[in-house]
Amino acid sequence: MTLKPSKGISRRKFMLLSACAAVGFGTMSIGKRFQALAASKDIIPLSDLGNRDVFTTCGMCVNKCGVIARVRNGVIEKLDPNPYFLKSRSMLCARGNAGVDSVYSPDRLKYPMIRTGQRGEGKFRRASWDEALDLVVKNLSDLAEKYGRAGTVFVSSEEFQEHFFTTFAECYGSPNTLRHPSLCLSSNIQGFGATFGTNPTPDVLNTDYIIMSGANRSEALITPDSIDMLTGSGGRRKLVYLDPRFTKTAAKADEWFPIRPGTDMAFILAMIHVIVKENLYDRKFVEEQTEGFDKLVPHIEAYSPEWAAAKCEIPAEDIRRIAREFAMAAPKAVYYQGRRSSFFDNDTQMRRAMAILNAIIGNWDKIGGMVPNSQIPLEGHEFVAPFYEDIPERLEANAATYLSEKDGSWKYFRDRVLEQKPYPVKGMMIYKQNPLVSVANREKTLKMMEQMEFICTIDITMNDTACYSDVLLPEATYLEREDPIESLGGIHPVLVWREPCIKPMYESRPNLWIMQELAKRMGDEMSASFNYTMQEYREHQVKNNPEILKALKEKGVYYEKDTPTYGQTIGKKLKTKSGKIEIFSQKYADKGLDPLPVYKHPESGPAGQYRLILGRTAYMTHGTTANNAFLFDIMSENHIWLHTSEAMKKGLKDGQMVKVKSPLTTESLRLLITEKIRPDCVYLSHGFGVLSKGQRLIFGKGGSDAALVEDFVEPISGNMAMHHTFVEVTAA
Amino acid sequence: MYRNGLLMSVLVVVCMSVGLALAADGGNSKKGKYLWKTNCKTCHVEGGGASVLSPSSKTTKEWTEFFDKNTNPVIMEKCKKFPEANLKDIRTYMIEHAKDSDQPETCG
Amino acid sequence: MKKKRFAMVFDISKCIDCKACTVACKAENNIPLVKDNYRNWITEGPLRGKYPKLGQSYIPGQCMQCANPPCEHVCPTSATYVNVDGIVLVDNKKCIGCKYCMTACPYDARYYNEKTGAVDKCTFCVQRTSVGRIPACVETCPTKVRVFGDLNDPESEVSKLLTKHPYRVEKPEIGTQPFLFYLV
Amino acid sequence: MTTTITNSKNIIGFSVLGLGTLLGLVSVGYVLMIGHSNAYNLTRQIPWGILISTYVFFAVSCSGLCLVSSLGHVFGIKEFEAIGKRAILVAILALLTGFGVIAMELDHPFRMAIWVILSPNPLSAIWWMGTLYGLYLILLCIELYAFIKENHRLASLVGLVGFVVAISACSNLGAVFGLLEARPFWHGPYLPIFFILSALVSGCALLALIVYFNHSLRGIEMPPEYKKFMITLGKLQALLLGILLFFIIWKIIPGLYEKYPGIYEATMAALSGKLSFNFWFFEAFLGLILPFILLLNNSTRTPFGVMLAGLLTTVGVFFMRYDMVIAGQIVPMRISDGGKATGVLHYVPSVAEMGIVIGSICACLFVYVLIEKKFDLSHTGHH
Repeated sequence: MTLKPSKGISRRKFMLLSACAAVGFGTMSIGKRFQALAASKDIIPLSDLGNRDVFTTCGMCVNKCGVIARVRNGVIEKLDPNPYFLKSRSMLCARGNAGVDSVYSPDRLKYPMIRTGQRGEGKFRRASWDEALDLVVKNLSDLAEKYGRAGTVFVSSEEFQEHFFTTFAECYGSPNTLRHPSLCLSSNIQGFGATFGTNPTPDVLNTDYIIMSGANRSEALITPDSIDMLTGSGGRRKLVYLDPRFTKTAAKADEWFPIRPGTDMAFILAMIHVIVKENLYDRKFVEEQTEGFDKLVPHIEAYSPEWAAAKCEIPAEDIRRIAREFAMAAPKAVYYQGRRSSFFDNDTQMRRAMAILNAIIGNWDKIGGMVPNSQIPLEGHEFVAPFYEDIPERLEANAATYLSEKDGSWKYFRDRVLEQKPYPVKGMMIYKQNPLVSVANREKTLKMMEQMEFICTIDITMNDTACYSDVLLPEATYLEREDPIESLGGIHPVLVWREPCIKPMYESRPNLWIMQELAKRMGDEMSASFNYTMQEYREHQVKNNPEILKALKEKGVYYEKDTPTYGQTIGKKLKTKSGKIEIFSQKYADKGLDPLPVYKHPESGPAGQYRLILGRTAYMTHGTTANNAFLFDIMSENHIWLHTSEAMKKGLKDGQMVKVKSPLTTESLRLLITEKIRPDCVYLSHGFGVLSKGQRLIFGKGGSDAALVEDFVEPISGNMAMHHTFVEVTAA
Repeated sequence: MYRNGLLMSVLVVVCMSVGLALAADGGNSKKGKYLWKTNCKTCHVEGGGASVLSPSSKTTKEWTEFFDKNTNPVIMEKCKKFPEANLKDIRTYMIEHAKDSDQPETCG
Repeated sequence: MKKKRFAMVFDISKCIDCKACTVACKAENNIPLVKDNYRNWITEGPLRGKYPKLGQSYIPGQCMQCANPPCEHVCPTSATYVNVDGIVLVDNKKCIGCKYCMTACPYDARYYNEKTGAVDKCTFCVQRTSVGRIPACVETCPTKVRVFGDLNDPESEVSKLLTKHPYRVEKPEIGTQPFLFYLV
Repeated sequence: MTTTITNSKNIIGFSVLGLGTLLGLVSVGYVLMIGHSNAYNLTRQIPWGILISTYVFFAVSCSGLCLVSSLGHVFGIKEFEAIGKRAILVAILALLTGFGVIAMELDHPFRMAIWVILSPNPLSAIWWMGTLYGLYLILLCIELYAFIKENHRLASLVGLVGFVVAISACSNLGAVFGLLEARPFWHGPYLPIFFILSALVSGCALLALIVYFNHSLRGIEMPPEYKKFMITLGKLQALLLGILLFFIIWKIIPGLYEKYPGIYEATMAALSGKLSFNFWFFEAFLGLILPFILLLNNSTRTPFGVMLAGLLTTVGVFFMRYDMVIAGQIVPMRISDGGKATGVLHYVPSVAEMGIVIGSICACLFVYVLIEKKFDLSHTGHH
């Protein structure tokens, strides 16, 4: 915050001005709010460049909420929620409010840098853009010559300008792009996709009965679900929550069960058992719109609530009751699939079970049910990637049953890099991903990076991955960039974009500029794919409806209707092979997979050890925000949670330093003794225990989950399975 | 319990997809994409003259039929300009990215 | 124009302890990011029950904007005063840093701001409310726990809420007459 | 022989006091350099620390000295007339030291000087505290002047006014704490009354020290009139300590009886918690019981015994002020750690705070001893 000029004086001038308030603003309709905003002169016209209010989109997490940036005297003073932005219900969370610090943080990457010391030592020298870009291109060309174009992996994560990065990868000719879904939700997408042909969105706002397992919506915020979870209509809403921890979602739930980790499928199969056996399913729907129900009936015979109770430690009578209540509430009932699903190695099948449970009560594409995502179509900007002969398949092709060709699988990919099979990968281009913090088994990631001949990172801060790179290219933050229009799908689809609030600080540049400059140096053919300005790009995106641009400029968001549309897929073929909801998956059977989910009990840990479970807080986004001054102010380290009874047995005291030892390594961090966790588990939140001294606030604080967690994998989707690690906890 | 059913369905599917699998085999999807983009797509967009078309416009089955059993003389005429191998590449690309392909959805 | 009596009503059943209000307040009011410096907070209520039957509430709070504010009474230089809208404010230039108001406040709502050299507290975002906007914490709150408005206006949302629902205030026995209301 | 001993004693004494004063000055410089929030261990929950309690110690001692000395020149008790001038001088020094300490506690002492006058708040006990002690300082100066000029009429007139102001000031200082309804341990009329009593105790203790050390410092035999005074003072102090003992007992019992939130936890902190060593050892044993025994017993109620009792009581009272100030704030105003057992808050003075406290005590003594060396105050002015 040192770089931010004081704003106290201009503020105080406003104090004590005579009031003419439009109170109750927060509860007004959108239209009324608009009038009120205009009347109160709350929004300063764009013409005044020094002082203006910019409608843009938050970039602190994946939700992309609407933001009004208040720019005063050329400084972004405050980010306020955009009241027009329906998806986030005109809110901004702690991270959204803290976004200003991503611009003004002293730990930003300010200039292009070239490594001078050993990798990871953190010694760099400032370089000119020309020098840095030339060096990157020289290395990319050399690598292509030495190892072929597949010898460089392009690592990235979702961001409005990520498209340019993957475009670059495609034009460069590498099949190896490695994205985040295999650390997050790919098993979820796979399980629901195999059943419905798509991963639908639960209509949380309108549902009467939600069951969430491990989806901690009060802390892992997803808009609008986190909000709608609490504001549901009618007062008949019931929330059943399964989690080994008493999270802040548990505190809001009607019922919380500390389920044994990895046994959710037992609970779900038993619910299906009850619903099928007691004829509570939607017979008409099942007959008309699903495939393979007849095979489900004998399949679930053995999965009685009594059987499940022994597995998941939820009493049989509760399972039975919840199953009945759930079916009674149908179709306004959802078994919420959550988002991050990198839990266990049977995760895809567990999500399949969830999908089947949803299917048999007929909540598909109905109000309060499971609704397939809609999308406002945008025209793609056409480019033609050059075609290179003899490009091999992805490095980890065929490792997982169903691999996304764009996303890949971190687990399998990294293993094959280390084996150098079937071919070596010696170059790494990284955009906005921080694998040293986000990928389980940090030691392996370090080894993978060590064997790279060249690593270039494009990011905004000196995170761990940047620290282990050879060339650093500073990107402009989301508040300094002009971004393409993005179509956010969902029940209520919208279009958003980003407008720059201030000019990029220091020598940071938007990713498009960086990619254009690299492409220019790579040659004419590549350069042709980037032959446009951002403005032209946007115009191409909306060439069928230029009105969109106007709406975005005025309100920062565009949507076609005020209310969602349900039932668009009813009577139409789904994207499955059969065109119906596939309870029995022929496609899986063909691949030798279980066509119906078969329960697999998770292994128990060695005596005296605890299962390490991971999770989030509402004030941190993965490994990216812990060093934010505002958020650090709220949470300055992570603790290892241990149940009171276990701590008592071990004679450990609250707040003391403990050693957490996994088969991989030992991390030291502070102990939090609590009733809010199963006695056989410990919990650790994500994003601390960093290696880079360039993150000055959090360096030396807390412990790293990535270092502790073993890299098990879910073989159907290639998703990481991060809850198979057992740890010892001893006094430090 | 379902083992018989499984066996049966495996057999059925294997029989059904033998031809398909053989036909899809051998094409280079990446080359197909390049060829599709450079030769076909320019017209198969809005205002391009031809019907708007992308791989996800049709299911695997529909694409297979489109390429293998097409009797539409206009399309046959257009396709003739490609050598057999290239057509196979395009076919592979379209089928691998069909509406109901095994390609999972992605995030972000 | 009629005098206002600004108040805030909390529906704590909706509070998920996400700390959006705290960060919004710090950003809006330029509060130095040092420990102990905050105008509003969310406390975790006591954990009810024993594992595995547990319950917990999260209770947001800030200056209660008392009608009978002890902080105002004790200030030797009248640096703390109440404005026309019923908001308790501090005139920074008059604050001598004796911290008497901090010991007098039953809600721990005040802290000493080294940057301004004065005791600081929630002002209901007077720079916003005086031009018709709502406080930053209210505007940003994801689950809309907070409702802000004028109690002198019977049509305001806060007035309606308080006529419709039972509510409580913090430490009523002290006689501070807080204007932050918690629905029960 | 005696002279050299006295001289070397003097040198050691002056060096210790000088070093202490220097420590205080260094601490002050350090605080001015790095700012209050970095130098002091104060938090938003415990905003008042050892500087406030030390100020209270000095201010109440000042009041006490005058109250006790007024027994002589206001109420005409003969034995007490001998110490009037010294008492006034020490009172002035104590008050100035107290002001110095509180100036270090305030972030803006100069702002105070302006706004206390331009924007007064007569509802504020601290405003009254400033006003009364300010007025009191002026009265003390006039009184000292009257003594020096041997204007007895003026001295006893100002003494009478001073007596009223001294009681007002010190009981008002109690009210600074007692008026806070937010702090149940302080709240109520107890502290103002308690402050009057404890002022008397402090005053007696300090007078005993002053009289004794004046003679021993100079290496002269104590004249009989002073001996007599010391014994009378001892008896008076015994009475006061006996009453004080019951004041303290009656503060504790209601604190435990109904377990009233805020009072109970604070009382327990004193009895068995974080402040218990301070309370039992310094306050109760050193400050109260031991001196009480010394003074009750005829064989120990000698000038030395009375001095020793005074020394112990002074130390005890210093801790009593500290414990009172901290105990009132030690119970958090809101529960902030969720499910966990809520404890009392934690405060330990920082090195800078201790430095200022030690420095202030040393500086006060240093100046006093210096004045005693330069001017002859033993002349009592009565014929």
